Amino acid sequence: MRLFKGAAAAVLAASCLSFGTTEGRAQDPVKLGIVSFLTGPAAGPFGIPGRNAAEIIIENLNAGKVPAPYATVGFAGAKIEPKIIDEAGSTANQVTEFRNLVQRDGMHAVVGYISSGNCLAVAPVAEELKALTVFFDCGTPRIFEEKPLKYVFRATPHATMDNVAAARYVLTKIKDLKAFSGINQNYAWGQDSWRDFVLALKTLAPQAKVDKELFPKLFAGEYGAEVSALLTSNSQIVHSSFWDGDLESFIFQSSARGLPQKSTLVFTAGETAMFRLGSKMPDGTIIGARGPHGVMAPDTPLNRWFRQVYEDRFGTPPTYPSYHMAQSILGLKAAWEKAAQAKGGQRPTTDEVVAAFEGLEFEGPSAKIRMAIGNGHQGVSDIAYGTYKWNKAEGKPELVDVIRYPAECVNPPANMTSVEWLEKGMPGAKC
Amino acid sequence: MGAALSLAAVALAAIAAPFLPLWIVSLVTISIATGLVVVGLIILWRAGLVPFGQALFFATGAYAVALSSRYLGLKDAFLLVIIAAIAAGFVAWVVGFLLARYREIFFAMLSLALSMILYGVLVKSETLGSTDGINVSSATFLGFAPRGQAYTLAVFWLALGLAVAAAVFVSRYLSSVAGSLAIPIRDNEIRVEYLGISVTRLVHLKLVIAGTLAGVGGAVAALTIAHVDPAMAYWTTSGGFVFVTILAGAASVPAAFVGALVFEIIRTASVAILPGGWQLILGSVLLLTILFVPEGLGSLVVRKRGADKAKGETA
Amino acid sequence: MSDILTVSGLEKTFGSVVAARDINVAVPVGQTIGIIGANGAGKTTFVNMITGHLTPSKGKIKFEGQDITGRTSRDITRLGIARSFQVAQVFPSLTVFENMCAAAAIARDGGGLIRAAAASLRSARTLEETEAALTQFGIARFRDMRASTLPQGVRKLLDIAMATAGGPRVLLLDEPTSGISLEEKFGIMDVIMGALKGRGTTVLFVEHDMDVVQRFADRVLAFYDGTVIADGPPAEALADERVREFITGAVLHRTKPTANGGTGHAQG
Amino acid sequence: MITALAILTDGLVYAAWLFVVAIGLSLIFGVMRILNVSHGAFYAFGAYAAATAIGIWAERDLPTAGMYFAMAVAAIAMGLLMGYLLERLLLRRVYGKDEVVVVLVTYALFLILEDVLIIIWGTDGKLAYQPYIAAGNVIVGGLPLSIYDIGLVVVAGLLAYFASFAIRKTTFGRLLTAVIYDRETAAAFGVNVSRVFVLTFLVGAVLGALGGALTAPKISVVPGIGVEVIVLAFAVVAIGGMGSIEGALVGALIVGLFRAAAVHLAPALELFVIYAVMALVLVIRPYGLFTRAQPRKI
Repeated sequence: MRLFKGAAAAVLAASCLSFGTTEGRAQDPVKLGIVSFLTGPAAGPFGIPGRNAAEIIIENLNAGKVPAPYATVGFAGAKIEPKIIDEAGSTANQVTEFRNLVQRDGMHAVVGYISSGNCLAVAPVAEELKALTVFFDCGTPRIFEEKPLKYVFRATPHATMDNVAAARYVLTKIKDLKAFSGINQNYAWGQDSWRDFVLALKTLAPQAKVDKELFPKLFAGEYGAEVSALLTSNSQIVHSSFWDGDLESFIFQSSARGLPQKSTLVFTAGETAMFRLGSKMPDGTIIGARGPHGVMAPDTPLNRWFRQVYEDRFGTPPTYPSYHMAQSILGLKAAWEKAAQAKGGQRPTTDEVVAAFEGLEFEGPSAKIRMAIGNGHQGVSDIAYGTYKWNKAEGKPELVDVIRYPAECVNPPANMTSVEWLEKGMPGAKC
Repeated sequence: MGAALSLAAVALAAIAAPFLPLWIVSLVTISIATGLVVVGLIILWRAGLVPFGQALFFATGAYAVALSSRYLGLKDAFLLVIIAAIAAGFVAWVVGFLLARYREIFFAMLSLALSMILYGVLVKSETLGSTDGINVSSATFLGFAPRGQAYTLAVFWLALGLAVAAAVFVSRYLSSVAGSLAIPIRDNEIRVEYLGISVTRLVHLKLVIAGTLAGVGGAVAALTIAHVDPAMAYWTTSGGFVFVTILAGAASVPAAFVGALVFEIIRTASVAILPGGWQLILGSVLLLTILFVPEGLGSLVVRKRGADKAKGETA
Repeated sequence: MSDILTVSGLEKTFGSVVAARDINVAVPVGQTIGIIGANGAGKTTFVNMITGHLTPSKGKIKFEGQDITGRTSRDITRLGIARSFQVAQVFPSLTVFENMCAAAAIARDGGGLIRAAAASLRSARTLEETEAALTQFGIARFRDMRASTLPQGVRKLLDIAMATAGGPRVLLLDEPTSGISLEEKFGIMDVIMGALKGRGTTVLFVEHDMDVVQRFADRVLAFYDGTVIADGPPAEALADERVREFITGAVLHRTKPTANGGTGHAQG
Repeated sequence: MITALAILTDGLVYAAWLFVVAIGLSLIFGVMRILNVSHGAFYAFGAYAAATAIGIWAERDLPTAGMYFAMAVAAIAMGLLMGYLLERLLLRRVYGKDEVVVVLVTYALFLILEDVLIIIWGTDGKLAYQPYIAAGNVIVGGLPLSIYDIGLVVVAGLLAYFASFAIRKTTFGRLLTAVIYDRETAAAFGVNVSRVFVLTFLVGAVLGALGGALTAPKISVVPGIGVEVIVLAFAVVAIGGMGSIEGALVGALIVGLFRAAAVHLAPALELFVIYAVMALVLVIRPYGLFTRAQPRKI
């Protein structure tokens, strides 16, 4: 016992070194940790676009070149020093690396994480270290639903809205939905997406029955059996939260056997693939972008600028992970500067930034983000869905019949978890 | 002499911990978790058995902690570690009846298959968070409930204690009749049988000990990472353990922990140096170890060392 | 004199091959028996059945009155029947000392798994016994040589020494002098018998060299075609018609013993 | 009824794929006693090589027929190159070392090659769908099947046939059998074991690369496809019995059919049906279906 007491004392001494706080003089650079997949299968579709967005946003912020309302240099005049690390590797590695970022490298804030598992694992550590952390792409609703967090934020809306919106959009296309199937990767993301979609349809189209529920292994690559199963079913739509590699493989293997002619495909994360697939993405496919991102984003100056610099630098238009990264950093900037303002331009402490971030409203490149749920730590925004169309003339992909759903139409209210909300029949949804 | 040295190191670590930056402390704690598994691997390794599925027991221990704290509301770290040890030991005892009959690559393959089955089950079980896994709430230590940075230290000290206990126990075992028959088993099972002792049961015992240690390692990991997920049972995790065993060599028990620490340091360094290519560095290190520093490889690579070590054991 | 080992109606078939049939032998305590016969005559099969490496298809094996038919080799060893092998079964990467020490330790503390895990390998008694055995078998001066590097004869002696650990009451030696030059054979046998002297161990040894048999056996079992065709004092047995026709005749143009067919993969 | 048909066809297609992927692994293990983890890298590099070839082909829009040829050539070249380099620079240094140590060498190789792959081709997936789409589909018993998949089954069949033919009839095949059965004796009888090793490793590497190449058009070729393949191939080979062509074939069929059945009848089981089957088989036949356990020698 005394040993522990002694330890505790020693620790207090140590903690006076105050790891992971933003303290410093106003102009000192802000050390910003960026965590994203640089290797492995998730690097291509999410990790690299995320990192790319971080690069150009930070560069331009430091150069003060970002359009209003983000024209100020860096964070409240302080330049940003990014440190980018790979998210690949076990959860244990991620937790270790997060500690290293905060405690060894003294990052003032960390923006990152694509894998929901990593987000769930890092959150408690962020709390323990009192380290300001913004998750940019992970989708699980569980983060703020299990216990309230103080230092963790997520500007990007969680995955529930993707599937609720998908359900709503599907019904605008197919009025009399009788039977539907789903093929989702056999891991949390796939399972949650399918659950939310099914629950949403239970409310919106009670008559519709679930036909086939397929959960192939993550990165299975070979979907012959699944495609047959879907071909032998008679469902009008096939829901899938597949992404990148698996998504493209599934599209090839299903269209080669004429599945798209039989049932409408719904890809909640389809936007990342459409530029790569071009004419190979079947027309009429329903496509989501986990927000009103990419081609569905409104034509605002900020968005125009973002697409411009991104395409100039990387040759392809930014996909939704890029938007997620951009809006996460910009949200942090907004919070930071709000806190700084309150302090008369002085450098805010972590807790002050946290206070400013809670419930904040700010403009992302594609939509207004409101940190409305999860005690003001979880952002909600509008979301858009569209139908894919290959424009032969210009040889570029298009989304037609785009419908934009307001945040409160597809997100649970602050006082409910996603599942409760869906099971109760989405009370209070305003569309 | 080696023992004295290691004890000194342990004592130093224990005292120095509070004054070290915490990222180092938790780095060491995680290394100890790995080290505990590797100590178990050494026992099997000496008998020429290399499991590519030790993650099975590692994950069992980790989930045992996570579940009993989540659903049974058990919070005491010591209790949780014991539960984990028993759970993993039990699993090892059960699968042991099967595994103990296999040797060489077939042993490796079967253990891999078993761990992948657990992986599949965990991924399927959405109530356990599937691949996202579940968080482990902070444990208490005999009623004392440190928080924040004190907690990191508490877990570290616990891990250190467990490491010492494991090291002592295993060295004791390795110098016992059953323990020192490793090389005889590798050399000539028929002769062992005709001396009147069952090779299968000797191996089974080794499996249970190794499994239990892996479970304890998993428990430590769960406590320090505060999160468990199915990847803990994936074959690459097992691969990592074997990797460390190679690095450390089977010659000495403390080496296991040193090896684990070195491994963690190399890994985290590579991530810092070459974010896009840390596997490349890791792989090269493993390769170079095998090719040019076989001493690190303990007895398996060069028979001579096997024999010298055996002298240490039997003579 | 009471019988320590009795074998009745023993038979072993591998598919259609009959490796041993209708073997009936009673072995009195302390006797030294030479087993002769051409290759594939069933000698090793006989030894393998008694030591539990093979399960007889028919018949009974009794040791000190208790039925041991079909028991595992390790149980039988524990009961007190030890064996050596045609090709010495030692631990190649251990030294002579370590080999013997392991044998002695298992004999002492290998009884139960728990005990084996608790008892230290280097208990005083074990070390004593090891030293004693090495000296008795005259291999003490090789103590630090790795078994893989030993000369054939020494390896054979080590193999037998290990078998005698824990003082078995019956010892079966499968061709103790195979692969050893004629002039050495006697020397080796002298060592073995000398080491066993005064222990009252009952010894059965398979041997091809009739001079060796004549010199060391006080009874001979002659095997032919899987069964015993002659059983008695060397003089008688070797004088037997069929023995001379089938065995002693045959042994003249015998090359070094290889066994294939009936006796299974006799060469380790 | 149609489900039964589907299970059968899907099972066959998947089995064909597994066989092509696994046979190289099985061969290398059988002959060299090396459990070659880097086989996954052969697969991945083969896939990338083919994808690149197809890409070039498609840009120039050359005749589609040639595309199949191009991808095969690319894969074989890649296999030969890798096989030769790895064998020369690395494996021969560890011959004779403990089996498990060699496994770890290949594991290290695999880790390294995973990143080398990214350095060469980047993290973006490569698309090579042209051959797959071009092949089109036929309707069999109301079920549309991809002609490319059918082709895959044919290729696998031919491969199996020629492999077993080569093993039984050609001199090299006989040498292999000799080495597989008893390396020492073979060497004693003057078989140049190390030459046999080189050839075997090359063949194995080429087969691995071909497996990747044949898969490339069906998938988006992304980093990490190798990892998935390794364990699958292991399962197949373990079920069939290491180093046996028939074994690989039967193992592939078993896994393929079980998986297809699972997908259609009990999707919940799909994830671990393969490992369950593997464990089960190993319990009943410790050394796989087509390996006779060596009798214990005394």
